[in-house]
Amino acid sequence: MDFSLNEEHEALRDNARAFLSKEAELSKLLVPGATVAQAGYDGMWNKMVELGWPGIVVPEAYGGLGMTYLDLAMVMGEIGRSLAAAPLFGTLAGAWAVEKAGSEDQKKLLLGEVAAGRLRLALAVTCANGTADGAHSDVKAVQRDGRWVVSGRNAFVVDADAADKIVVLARTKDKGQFFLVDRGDRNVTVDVLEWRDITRQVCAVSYNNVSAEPLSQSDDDTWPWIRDRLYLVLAAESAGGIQKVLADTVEYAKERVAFGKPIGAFQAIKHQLAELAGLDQCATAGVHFAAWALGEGDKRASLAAAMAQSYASAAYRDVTYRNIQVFGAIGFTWEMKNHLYYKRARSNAELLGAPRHQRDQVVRLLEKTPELLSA
Amino acid sequence: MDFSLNEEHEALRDNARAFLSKEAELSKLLVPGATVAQAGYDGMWNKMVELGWPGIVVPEAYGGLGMTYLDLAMVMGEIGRSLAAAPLFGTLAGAWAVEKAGSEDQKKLLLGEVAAGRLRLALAVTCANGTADGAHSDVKAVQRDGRWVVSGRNAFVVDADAADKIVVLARTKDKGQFFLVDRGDRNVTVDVLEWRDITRQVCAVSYNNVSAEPLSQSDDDTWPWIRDRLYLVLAAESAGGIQKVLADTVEYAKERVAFGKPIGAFQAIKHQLAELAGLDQCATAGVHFAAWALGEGDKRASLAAAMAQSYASAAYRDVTYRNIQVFGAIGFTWEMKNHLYYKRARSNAELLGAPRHQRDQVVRLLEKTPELLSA
Amino acid sequence: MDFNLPGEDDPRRLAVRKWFEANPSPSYAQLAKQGYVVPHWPEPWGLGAEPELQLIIDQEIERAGIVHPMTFNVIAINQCGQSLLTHGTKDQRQKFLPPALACEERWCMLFSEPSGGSDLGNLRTTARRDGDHYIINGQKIWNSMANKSQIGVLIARTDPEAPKHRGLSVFLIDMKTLGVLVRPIVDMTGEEPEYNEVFLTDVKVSADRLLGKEGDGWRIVMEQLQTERMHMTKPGAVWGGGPTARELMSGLIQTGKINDPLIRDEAGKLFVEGELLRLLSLRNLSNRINGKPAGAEGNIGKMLASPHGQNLSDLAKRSQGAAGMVRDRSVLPLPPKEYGLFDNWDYAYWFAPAATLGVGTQEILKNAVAERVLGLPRELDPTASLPFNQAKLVKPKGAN
Amino acid sequence: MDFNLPGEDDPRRLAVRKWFEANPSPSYAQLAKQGYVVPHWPEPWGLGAEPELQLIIDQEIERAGIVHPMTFNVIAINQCGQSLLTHGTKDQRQKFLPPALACEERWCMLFSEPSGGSDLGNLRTTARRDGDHYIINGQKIWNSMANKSQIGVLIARTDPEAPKHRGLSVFLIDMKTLGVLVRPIVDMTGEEPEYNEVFLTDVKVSADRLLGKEGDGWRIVMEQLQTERMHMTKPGAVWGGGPTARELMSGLIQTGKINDPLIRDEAGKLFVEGELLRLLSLRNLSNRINGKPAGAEGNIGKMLASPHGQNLSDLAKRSQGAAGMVRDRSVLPLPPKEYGLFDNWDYAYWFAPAATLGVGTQEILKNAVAERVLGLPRELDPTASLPFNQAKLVKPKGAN
Repeated sequence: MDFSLNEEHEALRDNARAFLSKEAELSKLLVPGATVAQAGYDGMWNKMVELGWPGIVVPEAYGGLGMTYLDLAMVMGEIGRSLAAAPLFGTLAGAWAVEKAGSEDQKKLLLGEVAAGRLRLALAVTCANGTADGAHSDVKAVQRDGRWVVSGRNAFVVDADAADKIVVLARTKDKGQFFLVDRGDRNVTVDVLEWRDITRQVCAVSYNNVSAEPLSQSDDDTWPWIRDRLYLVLAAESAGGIQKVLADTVEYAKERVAFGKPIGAFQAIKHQLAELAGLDQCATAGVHFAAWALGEGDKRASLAAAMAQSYASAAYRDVTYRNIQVFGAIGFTWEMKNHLYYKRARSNAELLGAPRHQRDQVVRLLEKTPELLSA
Repeated sequence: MDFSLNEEHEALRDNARAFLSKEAELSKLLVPGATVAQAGYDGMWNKMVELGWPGIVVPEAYGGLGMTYLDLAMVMGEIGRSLAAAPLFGTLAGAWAVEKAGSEDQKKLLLGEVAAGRLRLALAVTCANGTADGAHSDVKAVQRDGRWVVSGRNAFVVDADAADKIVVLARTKDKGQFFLVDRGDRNVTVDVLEWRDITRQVCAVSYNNVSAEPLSQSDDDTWPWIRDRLYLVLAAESAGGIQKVLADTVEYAKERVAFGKPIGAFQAIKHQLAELAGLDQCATAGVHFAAWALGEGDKRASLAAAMAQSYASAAYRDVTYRNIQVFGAIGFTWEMKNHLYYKRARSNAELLGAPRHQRDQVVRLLEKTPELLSA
Repeated sequence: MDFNLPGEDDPRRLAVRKWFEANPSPSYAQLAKQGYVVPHWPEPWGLGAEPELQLIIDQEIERAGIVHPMTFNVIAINQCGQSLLTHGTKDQRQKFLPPALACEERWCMLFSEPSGGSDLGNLRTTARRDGDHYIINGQKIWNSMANKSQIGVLIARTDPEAPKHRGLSVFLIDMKTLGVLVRPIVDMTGEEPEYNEVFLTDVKVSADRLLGKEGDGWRIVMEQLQTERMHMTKPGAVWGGGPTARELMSGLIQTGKINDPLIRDEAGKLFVEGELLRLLSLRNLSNRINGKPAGAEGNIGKMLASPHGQNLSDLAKRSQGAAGMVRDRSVLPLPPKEYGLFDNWDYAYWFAPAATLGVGTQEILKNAVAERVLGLPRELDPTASLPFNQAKLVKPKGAN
Repeated sequence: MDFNLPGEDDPRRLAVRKWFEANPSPSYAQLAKQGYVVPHWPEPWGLGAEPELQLIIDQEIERAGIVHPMTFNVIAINQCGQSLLTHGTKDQRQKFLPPALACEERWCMLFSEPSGGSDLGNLRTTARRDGDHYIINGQKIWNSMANKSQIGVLIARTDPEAPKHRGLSVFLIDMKTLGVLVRPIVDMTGEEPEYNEVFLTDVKVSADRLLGKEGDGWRIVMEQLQTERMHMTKPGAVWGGGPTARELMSGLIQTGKINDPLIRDEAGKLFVEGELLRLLSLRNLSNRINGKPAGAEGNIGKMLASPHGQNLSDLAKRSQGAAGMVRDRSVLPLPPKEYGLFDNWDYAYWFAPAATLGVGTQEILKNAVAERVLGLPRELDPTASLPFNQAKLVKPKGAN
């Protein structure tokens, strides 16, 4: 039992922070009219590849670094802190799909390419109505001359335009199954959406009889397994963002003067910030626990992941809202970065369902496995 | 159109306040161990009778004062403000049942007695599980030798022990119907409950083949009609309580000194009190509107009653909770009256269902009658 | 007490309607001439109208399908114009009010400054008397519509040796005067700019543009802000404008989202709150038009209405799920109606954080309610009693 | 990082369990002698135990069906006893600790006063040196268990001419000394009194009862309060004690009330919050037992845990509807377990308003978090630097 980060985690976090504070640059997004097109994915991606981040949790057997989910959480926290824009979320999601549902050959081939930074992925699971449950899909797969082809459309696919291959959940006759398609296939259409969080590329993807390679080990457990990991990624991003935004808010409250004193000397501001400090502590604790539990395969892993995501995304929203309030009108302008965090927070609380949906999952897990109530 | 109280309303309110501030006495309840038995119902009732309050909205044709529901709201607000304990809630409820569901003879006989202060009533509609919907009842009525007898049990009957007659909702073969029984019948058993709000007498009532006189005009509209009026009574009480508790809190915050200044000079306290001032304004506006709408038979009457009750009971709880917080530990002792208001607030938000239930009624009314959305 | 609004058969309404029948597409100038733009003002500007008549006229303007002149020129018609009746000269009234009420000249407020924020009195723009003119230098910010206005209502410091809230004066300036530079500010919605920065460099303003007396500025501006807050107490999504809980409820019912129990409860709560705010705002309207000056109720109303509006648009957004994160004006169907600037939930949602900032932050409003309504001790501003040019030099202390 | 608690087969656990097998019904004196009452204290009182061992011992005490000595004598064992290790004399340790740890002498805190409230330093009880004794006069309030205690840890003013937070000293007094009068206070729950008033009239206390030096009182008491707050960071319904969100969830599932969508969402939220508080509290435990002094985290923990507990018991209550308004200990089934004082939701609910008052109001805790964790400017207490006997006479000002 040890409830603190060890020195290696702290070093990894500090190095990532130093790197990103040098490399991640939000200024191009702070120009009125900026969209995700200005986010600079490619340059950032290449730098991340140099650090090996795409393969951070890819098992060593497949050419990755084989590090722990706690290590990943350290890195994702810093990415959340800096809002560094790169197709890492999509690549992680796609790689997990391959790891969980791919054949041994697919894993060898694809995960190695991911780890080497030569393959960027995206995972397409969401229906037009926003549902992502691993069973329903607006995409259909049929076999034609012994080959699979898929047709249909996915909403809200992260990093699809930047991807080389897209992992898509499609309905076959009797179940949902994951397939790989080439982003460059002429029958694949990717529309980059006007997503409010312009530090993330979110797309709609259409398939019109696209050749698809099945991930042969897909089963009912595939999506929940991936989803729990994506919860961790989002929650770690959110917790990192919370820390940064809280620090910025506190700093501003110490500097900005009104009525002859720093606004941070007014109880109204102080007490709001104290509450945010509480959210920060809890969000981080939840992320660490989820990362540990997922890494250990602990029986509480799914519970921990849903807890972390529901709490962190709700807390992130509160913190970024309050941040704008403390900054006042200036914090509401496009030229300040406050809104980028606010929009990231807001969309992190929607991308994989809202906090209430994860809370419902928590309760369902407890109903199903009452032992978790005394674990 | 006139959104302000007129002088007659204000005079009625001020007179009631003057009377109650002289007569209503909470000191016997502020002794540790006090229960509702010390609340002094009888003395207070006799004084209210002198003022004609039991008959305030009884039509003049039946011997009452025939005043408006706004007038009633003025009086109930002051009763809520003072926590004066008397069997008025039960009597009003029973009288409304007679007014709505009784025959002309019953109305002439009974309402006249009520108005004269010679008849105290209670209304028994609630099932053991807390449901009160006018259709379900744990009490059954059967005809035997041409006479009705009722058997069963009601929970949470206000003022039953103080009543002369109890109006009870019972199931006949095919519907719910209201009956009158004598409190003194030896087959009626009244248990005064250990209700946490010791300024109100709340009872369980059991009937074992009790002779019962039907209110012959009972129909499906009876209970909603009565319930809307009881919402008004509770909401008016709550709004009156809110005003009083807010005033007490503000006064204390001006007087109590900590760290060299009145605690009301600290923003944390000031801002909390400002929020309570907002609740106070809204709760009162809702009560006035509901009283007017019920009195006018306006198409928004049911909506207004549910709105007033849901808002005022929730707000009352917030105000009384905050009141204890501002007073600090002393406000948490039995010897101070703060807890009496807190408990009244808490139970006003349960007695006829919780605020969420009234909100659901609001939405159902809007679904059913979309015109209300533009009225 | 009577919560009925004037009915369809109200003779006053019939008279107004008759005029609209005779003048089916009136210009704003015609409306102004008829006294329908500010019916509660005295003649010749308005009709000295009672609350009912004002309400009737507003409703009939809406019924005639006309965007209310207030929507176009709110600063002149609601916030500031009335000041000329109290503080202006006869010449000022004759010169400024007719084109303002006819919407031929739009007005903007030039109040806030970067150094000010909630501490508006800390403003640094100076107006130096020079013969029969003033020379104005400084910078203003958060000036709604300044890029589209002809007239600016400006507050500047005429006496730097007086304490911060004295020594201020109000001017009516031409926005096209030499030395006035307007720069639009893009806000986080990314929509067309609503706000501006205004830079003032040696702007020469004739002394007859001074409103009231030198040193009256703080009082005049506070009156105008109170009036503005009052206007913001209506239960709309942003500052009283835009869709209300009624429209939200209508959209949720129409889309079937109301059947989700969590949305249902939250929507019910917001609906109730919105209706109560509507009642408060009607009561305030009565008070104000009955001649009671705009008082502290405006603070309570805005304190309640701003977060109410934020919660409204938040629920509308959340009801969309991930789809709500895409820029899209069609979040929930809105019943067809004239909503003014905030005519869709998407804009209202992303604009919402500003609702508790503009025209007094939520903290300033709570202070105002606590102090002016409840009589709690006032915050002491240690810089308030010093001459301004000395107070600026005081090193801020860590705490009170 | 390892979130596993020590397992069933941990050799340290097996050793402890073996002792309990050999001593199936140990007295508190036996537990104390074995070092199991305060395992993290140094020998001879404890075992200098690491976090895991302390946790194991606590769990094994529970498993043996023994009410933990801390439940009985929390003030000695948790809050104040440790002060004797740091500030006490050897004689004081020998005299007071053995009977305290063996639960033969119960302790109470004599800190708060009617004039104090959040401003504890404003206390007026005096201790006047008189030869080898002190003569104590004054009044204390909110003294938990004072009516059942043998020893009182008292703070009094030994130097009225020093500023308010200096000139204070701590004494260990016998509660049966002549001049000590204890009056229980019935709180709003109407249950058996938890608190007392203590009147002190010419109470003669030997000088060897002074803990630490004269003037050390504020520092010692603040350390004790921090330790007490730390103890309150657990996710129980009241001050870390009583049932947690786990038990609430269990009860809601068992009664089927969890199927109500509004209750379900709220319970899910509270469960998550409770688990996160549990993690924070375990981390704090590690820190503290690892020798890091009780710091600011206790303030964050209590700031979060107190409203969490209020919300827990509130949901339990609301899930009952009107039935919850009847005095009844059986609100929702609670899994059988030792919950300490707050062993039912009814008591927890009606006691709950005090959770954000005792041991620092929510406002005081937020100040502490803002100032000590975030480094925001400190509140200035205008009476803090004056000699106490002059500060008392300062007329309070309306505002800062």
